[in-house]
Amino acid sequence: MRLRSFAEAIREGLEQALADDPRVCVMGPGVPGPTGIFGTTRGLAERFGPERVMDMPSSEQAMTGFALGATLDGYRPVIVHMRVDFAVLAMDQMVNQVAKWHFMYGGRLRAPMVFRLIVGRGWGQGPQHSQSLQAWFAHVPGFKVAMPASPRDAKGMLVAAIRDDSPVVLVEHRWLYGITGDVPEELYETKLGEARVARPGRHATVAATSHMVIEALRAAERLAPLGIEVEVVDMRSLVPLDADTLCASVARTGHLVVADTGTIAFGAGAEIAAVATERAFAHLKKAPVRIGLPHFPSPTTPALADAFYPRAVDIERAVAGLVGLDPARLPVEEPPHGPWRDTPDPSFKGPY
Amino acid sequence: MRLRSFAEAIREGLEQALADDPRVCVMGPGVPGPTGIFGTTRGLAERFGPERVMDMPSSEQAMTGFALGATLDGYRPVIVHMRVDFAVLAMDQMVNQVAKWHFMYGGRLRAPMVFRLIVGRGWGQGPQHSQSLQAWFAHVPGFKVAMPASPRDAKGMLVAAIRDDSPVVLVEHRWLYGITGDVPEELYETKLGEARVARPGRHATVAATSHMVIEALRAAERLAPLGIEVEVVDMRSLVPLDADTLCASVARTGHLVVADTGTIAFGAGAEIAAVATERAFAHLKKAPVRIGLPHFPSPTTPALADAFYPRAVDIERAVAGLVGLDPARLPVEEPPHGPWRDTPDPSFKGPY
Amino acid sequence: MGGPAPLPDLFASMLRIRRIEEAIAKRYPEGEMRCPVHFCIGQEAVPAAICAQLARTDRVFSGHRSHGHYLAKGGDLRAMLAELYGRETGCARGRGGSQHLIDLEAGFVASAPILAGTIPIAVGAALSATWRKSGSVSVVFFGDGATEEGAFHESMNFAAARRLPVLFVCENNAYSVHSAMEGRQPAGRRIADMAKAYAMASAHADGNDAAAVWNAGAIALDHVRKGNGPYLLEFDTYRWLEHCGPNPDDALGYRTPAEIDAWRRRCPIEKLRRDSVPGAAEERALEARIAAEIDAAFAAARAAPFPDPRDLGAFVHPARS
Amino acid sequence: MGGPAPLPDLFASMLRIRRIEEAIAKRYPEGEMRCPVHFCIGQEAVPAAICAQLARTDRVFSGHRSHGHYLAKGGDLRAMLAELYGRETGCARGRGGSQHLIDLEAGFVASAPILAGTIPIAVGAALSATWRKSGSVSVVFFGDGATEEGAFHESMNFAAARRLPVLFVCENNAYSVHSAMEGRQPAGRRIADMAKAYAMASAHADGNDAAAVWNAGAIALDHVRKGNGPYLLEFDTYRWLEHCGPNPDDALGYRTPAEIDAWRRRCPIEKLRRDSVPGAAEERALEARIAAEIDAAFAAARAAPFPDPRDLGAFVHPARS
Ligand SMILES: Cc1ncc(C[n+]2csc(CCOP(=O)(O)OP(=O)(O)O)c2C)c(N)n1
Ligand SMILES: Cc1ncc(C[n+]2csc(CCOP(=O)(O)OP(=O)(O)O)c2C)c(N)n1
Ligand SMILES: [Mg+2]
Ligand SMILES: [Mg+2]
Repeated sequence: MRLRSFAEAIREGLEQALADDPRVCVMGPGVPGPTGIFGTTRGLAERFGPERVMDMPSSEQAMTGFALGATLDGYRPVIVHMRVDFAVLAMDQMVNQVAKWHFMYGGRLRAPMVFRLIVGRGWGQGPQHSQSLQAWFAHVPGFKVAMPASPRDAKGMLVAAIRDDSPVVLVEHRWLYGITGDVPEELYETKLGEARVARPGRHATVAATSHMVIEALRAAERLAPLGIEVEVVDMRSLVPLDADTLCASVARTGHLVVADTGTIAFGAGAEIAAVATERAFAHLKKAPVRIGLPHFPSPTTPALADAFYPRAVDIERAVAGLVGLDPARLPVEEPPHGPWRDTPDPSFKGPY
Repeated sequence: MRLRSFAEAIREGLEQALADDPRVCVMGPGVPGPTGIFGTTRGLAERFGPERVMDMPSSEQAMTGFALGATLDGYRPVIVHMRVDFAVLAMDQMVNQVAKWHFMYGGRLRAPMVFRLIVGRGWGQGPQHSQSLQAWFAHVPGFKVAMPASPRDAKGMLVAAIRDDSPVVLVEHRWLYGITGDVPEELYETKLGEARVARPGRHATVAATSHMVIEALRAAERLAPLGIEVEVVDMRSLVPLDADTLCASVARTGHLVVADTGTIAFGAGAEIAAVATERAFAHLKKAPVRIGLPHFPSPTTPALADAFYPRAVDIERAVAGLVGLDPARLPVEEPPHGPWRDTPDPSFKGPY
Repeated sequence: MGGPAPLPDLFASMLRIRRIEEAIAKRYPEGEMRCPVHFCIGQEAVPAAICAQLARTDRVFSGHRSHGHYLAKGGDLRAMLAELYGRETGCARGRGGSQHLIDLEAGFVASAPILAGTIPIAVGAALSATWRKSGSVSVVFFGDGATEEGAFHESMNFAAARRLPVLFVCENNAYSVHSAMEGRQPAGRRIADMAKAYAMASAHADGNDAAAVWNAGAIALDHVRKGNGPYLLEFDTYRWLEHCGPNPDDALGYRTPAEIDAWRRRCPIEKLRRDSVPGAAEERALEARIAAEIDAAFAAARAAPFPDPRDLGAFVHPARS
Repeated sequence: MGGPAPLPDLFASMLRIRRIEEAIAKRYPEGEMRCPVHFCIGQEAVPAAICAQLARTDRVFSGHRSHGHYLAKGGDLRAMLAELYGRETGCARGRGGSQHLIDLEAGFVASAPILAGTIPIAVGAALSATWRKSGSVSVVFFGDGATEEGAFHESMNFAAARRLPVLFVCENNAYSVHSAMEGRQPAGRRIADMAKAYAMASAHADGNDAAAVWNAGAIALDHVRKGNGPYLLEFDTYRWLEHCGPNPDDALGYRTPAEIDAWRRRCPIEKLRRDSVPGAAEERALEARIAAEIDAAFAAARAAPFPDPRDLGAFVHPARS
């Protein structure tokens, strides 16, 4: 076991990719700065220089075009947005140009770019700093969309994204950054488009994305003593979507809960549920249940945020409903590690 | 019967709304121009003056903020984008500000705005002029999203949108503009959030949006002689989504085809299918089928565009699959009215 | 408005902002104000000397570093602190936090953290003010970083094209988070010069000299109020604390100790104190008044109720008016 | 490159563009070129006189009105016409149409109709050219309307901040579709002046005078090539036909007959002809050569195969290189 945090895994992946291929470069406001995007780019500018690890003005739209232009000389830029919300300013270049670049010039150009979008959450990130818009990018033809949930996948999928000739949107949830796991030392790829059975089970499938995988695993753990074996499928990638792994699991369990970090309505969970229904209808004993954010903007006050974000208990309740378990038998939720549930772990002490 | 085209209905709705309420104003590049946004704003500047029917620089992002700022003085701006694709440049203001405006200031502000987004199609509109991104807006909490498919609804929903205190995105498909129907003369509202059974039927439900309602009605017409009665539900509005009308229909027919003008993957159809599955699972005899655009950018050449856009035949095939009709028995598709199928009607002669 | 700078009033306003920010910084580590906070300590002269020249009906907009603008414009302190504490009595009912301050009574319309996000909105308010002939002026505060956003350019272009009553105020503290100007913006070019792209009037002044800010503001506001169109003001100033949060960040190394020191010596409040505005006794009384106000506001904020989780869905869609 | 304007060459280039555009306009109503087309008739001097000073390795970008830039940079005529005809032999294999021209061999990288969309991309290409030390210059053409987009500002700011080898070329034809300048941009301000916001060099010249364009371009390119940073050129010119499509639109009334007339008299090709560049015999030979080339290219385009509908999903995701 080589324990590394999710943030360290990203940093290591970036560092090795930069060392491995001189065409790789990383850019964004604050990328070479002293705090290094929550540590994920720390020290890289010192090693690779300010051209390959490049600061940028706050010009999200044009920055995207700058990176796209650099692909003409063979570069493979990684753009970092500290919050998904800032990428919203870059939608024209991302969606109208980058995603269609290869197609609209009949294959004569390519846009081998990576967009690292960080989902903010907690400590009052509020309406403009905590959107989780993966469904948007997945909806746009031309992008691949990856959502690693473990340190190993964070590194492997980042490397795979960098080496992919399609533009890849990598959605990184801020609450995963402190989570640790085994991370191989060498440079490796985790193939994009393959889901992973994170925990096998027989009674219900929970197909989860990003940080909701953590919550799903918690729920599975807590349901196990009740004799309910939940299979957790870490979707890992929205585009390509691994319908085979998803549907094979549903075929085994007959039940599906989809848990996504974004807004439920018109969200990634709708696609996952629709695909499972289309492909495994005969196996479904009940309708799939979706878990995610209600159709409201993110509130800032923890008094509302705690009610806004779904957690393991919500998954437990959904599974109970599907398998016919009396919800009264569900274990009581663990108390928060602080006064509120708006921090990922007890070590977290204030503003990002 | 007072026959008016879809475009005339919009124009009439705008004119009456402007006359009815001095706080209403319309803005966008070309809005007061001689061609008046495909006729939908023609003559309005002459009647109401250049302040209330206002030209704008090509600054989609800031223009949205200008309109939002004007709401502080009680104005109710209607913004017009000649193509959905241009609104992509305004996503920051639309999504980060307008949609959240009421919420993030604790209800102290409102953004009573309308966004008229026109979906381009045909005659080589191509990758950057034919996106149909309603799923994006529907995904963002705070917006209402309406997609009228008939002249009557175009006028009524536009008026309802203008009078609504939420920001409303009105998606207008360019291929509907020439379609005619009965349009009442007076100023009236068509309530947002109510689907409409456009044609009753017993054997399968086709839930369609915007121009796909026309294709669905065509399919229903052509299936009727085979004894297959298709119920066409014109969804009309994505947010609020009328799950009751949708599910009541599915409960009657046991079969659902969802036909949307956008990309299937992570699109509006996924939500409609997911909601129907959640609420009417017991009634569904087979999995819902989704029809829409493949996960590719829009090609320009008609040789590919004709294969890219689904039509009545595709709906017919889907219904046949659900009700167990041998597809060989389906009627042959009518020939196109020109060399290709890339124009809405024979009168159409070249560039928009 | 107009006339020589009312230095004692500006001093009082600046000192009040400083003491409020210090009080927030002191209590922030208690972990009860659970939202990102961007302090304006060291930058108090600009908000004070500009907002003092505004009528209640003039409308102010700001970005992430907005406490000073809110307070100087007359925003309610209790409502602001309650907002930071996430309470239902907060100015945005807890939904927005420090980055979404609002006090419509005071003419402080909105702050929002998306860079340059409120700039076009301020321009729109100026546009409708001309429709209404209300005489109201829009003032929007933003940092040097925000000028890199396209929306700023689009806003200036339109405001100039329509000669709208907007005052653009850039607080140039030379950093965008930890990034110095170099590489972000052209060397040797003042932000005030960006106005030339739109044939717009502009000026640059020392943002830590309240009198200089006042004078530049007076000229600019006179220009704007007379219908001569928008105006861009650039003020040099310096942020003392970390970009976000209550601590100094000298240790991070992106700013040299010499630079930090030099700017601390250019404290805008010290400057007025050195100029004997006001006398020591007056200042003591002022301090006491401010302290009492702050204590009461904190007590009220901390005693106020949190929003009810059952109201999570409130204010998403307004009821029809 | 450099030196006095090679007027006969420019005349030939301009005449060729004009004749090609006329041929497209003539055949357009046949309904076989099924995509929006923005003609540059009347505006040929700028593409011709700028592109003539570029090396093959210099990279050109354009917007919706791009035929002239593509042709002047040496883009393949057959591939362009095949693209308009939606054929597999088109420069973008029919996927893009008139608005997505490309010829990498000729250094014409890309045109795209989203306003200002290719401007940051051109800047990015200049950035990587400096990394590669390739000496390649980026040239991006756009209209007056495109300068209203924020991306243009963000691009100029960055190009100036990093002193990148980019030539920004604005073809100011005074209209954005049917909208005149008034209300869109500040009165009495030249677009060339926008460069002042970034301490960037700029110039303005008559865009219908090929020699003037050449001279302004020579100075600008010299500046850019010497590593002095970006340069903004503004050229006044005029579009003869409707915004999109092959017909005049005089009847729409947004441009006065007097204005249209005056500009038609300022035809850039007529001007060179009046200056006796070239002689009549030479011109007849030139016309014949161009006509033959055009005929052959149309014949080839119309004979070429359409893309196979089974390839609808090609080029969405590239195979790994
Ligand atoms: C669109 C957008 N991009 C990035 C950010 C992250 N961000 C927050 S504050 C800031 C720096 C702003 O610098 P400046 O405008 O100079 O204001 P200052 O913090 O110096 O007062 C950045 C980049 C943001 N809030 N919004
Ligand atoms: C982002 C965006 N907004 C709007 C349009 C619609 N549009 C196409 S061309 C055009 C006018 C452009 O004017 P200008 O840049 O001056 O170029 P010209 O057509 O005069 O050559 C507009 C508004 C667009 N293509 N892209
Ligand atoms: Mg700053
Ligand atoms: Mg123009």
